[in-house]
Amino acid sequence: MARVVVRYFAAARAAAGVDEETVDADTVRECLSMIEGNRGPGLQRVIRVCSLLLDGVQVRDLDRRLSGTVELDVLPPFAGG
Amino acid sequence: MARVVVRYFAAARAAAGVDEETVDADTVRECLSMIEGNRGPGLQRVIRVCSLLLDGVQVRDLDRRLSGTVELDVLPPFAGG
Amino acid sequence: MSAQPVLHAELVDYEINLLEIVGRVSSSESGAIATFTGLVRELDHGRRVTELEYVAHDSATRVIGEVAHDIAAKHSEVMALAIVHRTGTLRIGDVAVVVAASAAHRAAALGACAEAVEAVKTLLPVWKRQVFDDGTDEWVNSP
Amino acid sequence: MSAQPVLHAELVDYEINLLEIVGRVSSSESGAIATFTGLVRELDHGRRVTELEYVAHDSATRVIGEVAHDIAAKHSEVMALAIVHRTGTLRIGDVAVVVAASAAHRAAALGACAEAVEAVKTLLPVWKRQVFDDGTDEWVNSP
Repeated sequence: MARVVVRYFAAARAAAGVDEETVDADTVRECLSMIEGNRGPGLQRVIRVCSLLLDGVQVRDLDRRLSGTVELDVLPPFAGG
Repeated sequence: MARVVVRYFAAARAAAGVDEETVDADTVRECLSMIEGNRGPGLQRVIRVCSLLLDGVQVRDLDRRLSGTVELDVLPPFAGG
Repeated sequence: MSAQPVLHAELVDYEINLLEIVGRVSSSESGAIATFTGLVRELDHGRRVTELEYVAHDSATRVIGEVAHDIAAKHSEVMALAIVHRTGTLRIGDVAVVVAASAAHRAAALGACAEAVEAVKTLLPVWKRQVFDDGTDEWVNSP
Repeated sequence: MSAQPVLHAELVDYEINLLEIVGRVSSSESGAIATFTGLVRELDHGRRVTELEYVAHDSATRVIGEVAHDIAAKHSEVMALAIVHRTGTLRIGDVAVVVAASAAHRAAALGACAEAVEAVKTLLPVWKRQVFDDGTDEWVNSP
């Protein structure tokens, strides 16, 4: 079990209605299902197209077991330039 | 027989040593052989890579018969930009 | 080009000055300078934009530097490459991004500039919120 | 883009100002401006250049206009295209040519700019004489 600090950006922040929240979860997959449950279908729709950074590194395995305190950044599609 | 006003530009002018000259010739080919004879191998070497404008239009047929007074521009390879 | 390229990559929260950035990539050996300027347009898909906000992730400063480094490394003839992206609130006509690349000859400058623009669009963790004249807003590229 | 593109093409015998040309292609609808600046370099094939002369054929003014027209016609999304080429005597660092293209989006601006640079090089009846620090000179591209 890890303590996951979820940070929302841009459209994900707008959909979540908060800048960040903290949840307890064993995996990123579990964390996502919890925050989507908490925040509803608006966030779910955005998260589907987001990339995720776990402590700054792109998440590839949603099922890797987490421990301690980690930071999960939810990044919507970029739109620079 | 036409009166051909030959105008030299850039490297062709440098090789000819004059800005322009007038020769009597029946065709562009004959005109070129006359001016190369007059001006020597330096001009001959440059003319080989030049494009030619007859009264402002690209010369395609060196053997077309000329008449009246025409202007032949000798344009070395462009080097703009 | 054996000398190290001059790189300048940053996010700024103030007006971007094209000439200043051109100055950064100029030298007596640069025969070609290519630039790209991205500006805030008044209309987006027919809707009138009144204001635009760019927000960057914490990693954007690192990423913009990596983009500049990678493009310059790929185009070894590039002498200098600058990429500057604006953040914060912008108005119509404001400059959102400038890319400038210099080289001895045109191909490297034009190629590096175009590729850097593309890389900024796809790799830079920056988001854009458009505010329309009817008061609504949207995060561009997001559902 | 159904509106006619704004075209500006000329040969000038005075200093070219990049910002002024960028201004000519800017509008509230241009989201992307690509520019190319060609400059006089100090070294050419290792030889030190002290001065450079551009000479244009009488037809160059017509041709530079045709080039601008043709490139804008090909890239129908281009909103404005400017091509300005210098003639006369230039020094190191002086601007020889500027191309600027604007469009709503980046691809048309970058594409039209790069193609116009290429077209200027191949189609414009202009010649360049380089004077070297040993007093010799050469017409570039000629035997």
